[in-house]
Amino acid sequence: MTGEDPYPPRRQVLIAEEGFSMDEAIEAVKRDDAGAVVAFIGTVRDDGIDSLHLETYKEAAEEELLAIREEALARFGLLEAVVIHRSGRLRIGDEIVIVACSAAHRREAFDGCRYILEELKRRASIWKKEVGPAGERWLEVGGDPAQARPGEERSHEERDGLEAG
Amino acid sequence: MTGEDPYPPRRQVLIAEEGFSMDEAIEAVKRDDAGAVVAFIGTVRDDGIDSLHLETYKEAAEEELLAIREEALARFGLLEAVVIHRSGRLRIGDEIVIVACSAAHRREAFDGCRYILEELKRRASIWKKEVGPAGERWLEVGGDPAQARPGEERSHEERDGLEAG
Amino acid sequence: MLIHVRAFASFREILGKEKDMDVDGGSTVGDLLDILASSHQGLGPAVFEEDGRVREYVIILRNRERIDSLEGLATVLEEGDEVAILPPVAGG
Amino acid sequence: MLIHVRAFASFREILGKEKDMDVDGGSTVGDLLDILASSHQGLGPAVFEEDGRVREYVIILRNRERIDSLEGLATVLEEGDEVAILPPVAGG
Repeated sequence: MTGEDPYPPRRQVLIAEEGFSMDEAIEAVKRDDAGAVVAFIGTVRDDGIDSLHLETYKEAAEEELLAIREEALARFGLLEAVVIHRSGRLRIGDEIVIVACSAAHRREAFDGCRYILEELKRRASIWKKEVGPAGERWLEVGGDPAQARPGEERSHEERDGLEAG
Repeated sequence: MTGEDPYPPRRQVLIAEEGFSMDEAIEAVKRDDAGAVVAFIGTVRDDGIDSLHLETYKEAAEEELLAIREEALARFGLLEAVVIHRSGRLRIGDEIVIVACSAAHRREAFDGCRYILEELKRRASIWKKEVGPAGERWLEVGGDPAQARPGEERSHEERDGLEAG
Repeated sequence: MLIHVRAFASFREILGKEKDMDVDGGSTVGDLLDILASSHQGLGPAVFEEDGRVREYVIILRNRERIDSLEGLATVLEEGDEVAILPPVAGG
Repeated sequence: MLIHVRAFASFREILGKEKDMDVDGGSTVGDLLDILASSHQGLGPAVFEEDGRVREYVIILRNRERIDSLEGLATVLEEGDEVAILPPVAGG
């Protein structure tokens, strides 16, 4: 198989300061040899908060997302994958993240999308702070409960439940 | 919990004669109490075919899709779900189907989306005919191999592989 | 009595998209399918197993209800009924 | 020698976003963290277990590489290094 790559590299991972287009992310992974696209979109859920502040270590997060993307391509035979994650201040309903994956068949697309999402949550340098009527609170999965404000400590299970998505 | 339903019913399932907007389908399932949206998009894969003809028994298919949707809502706790399936003649890369689901968390959204897709393939009155250089061929999963043209018989596994998505 | 017959996909190519069939009063779904099979080559083997049962992935609807949930091939037809003959589906 | 320190999220609120620290030649990552902890209340318990190890979900990077894959807290710093202190992540 020689000849030009019909799919030149695109922007594959991005920490975005502004809102992004879901359609563009999905279009970016479509290919003629793909029969399936799976997209996950995480949004800010109304948990009695006013806003969600996303802080990122942009360079490190993009580096990690690129590595996760490569792993998913190799492991699940994905044809394309795009990850866009917001930073900055978001309101209820705003999009936090999109993970869009294409594959020949549905199973790879579902499994690859899920893998990227789980690894992103675990490994990418991204932090969330809930801002609500009662004040501010960092969401730190697996973090030190002592970091939570008094009276706001929750078990890991409960804290996991707090994550959007 | 009384008061008006803040989410009035929308068009939830549709057999569409024309192309559809992925963005609109995704926007239609977003809700303030949802943190996760999963969308599956099936597209016509280039398998050496020229086009794919989709025939539907529209009334029966929409009825079945509505039933599948209700099952998924109840079983996976989905908050919203939209299914749009094309009929008519499609070319390589065209969208065949979108299944968009929202839920509080990612797991329900992934599982519910997958459930709807699998049941749709199994139960909805939709048929695909590949049109290629060698002629035409109905894709009938689990169907009678004798129905395939001579020299075109394939195992169920291989035939499953032919499905877009 | 008149029965409206609809067929889809490969069955449509054998039978035509829809037609009204005039059958005797008291006819069953099985009677109707036999009449159709005798006049349309290829329909019989496509719809029936060798033992006469409807093939696993073939669906027969009377008034948009599966005959499996009625009395199967023995379901008695009434004037104006619609019978739809569906080959194995493959959507998505 | 000057070491550039970056902190994020809850650690940034304790330490400030970034700063240059002047430490002795030959200092290790552990030495730097001890200096920071002694001058910023709350940092020590947030970064370290009681036995002095770095907490499981806390990540320390030297020049964007995890110290786990270097020599941990014993990793020796060089003039101009960047050390980043990351609390448990929670993206997605």
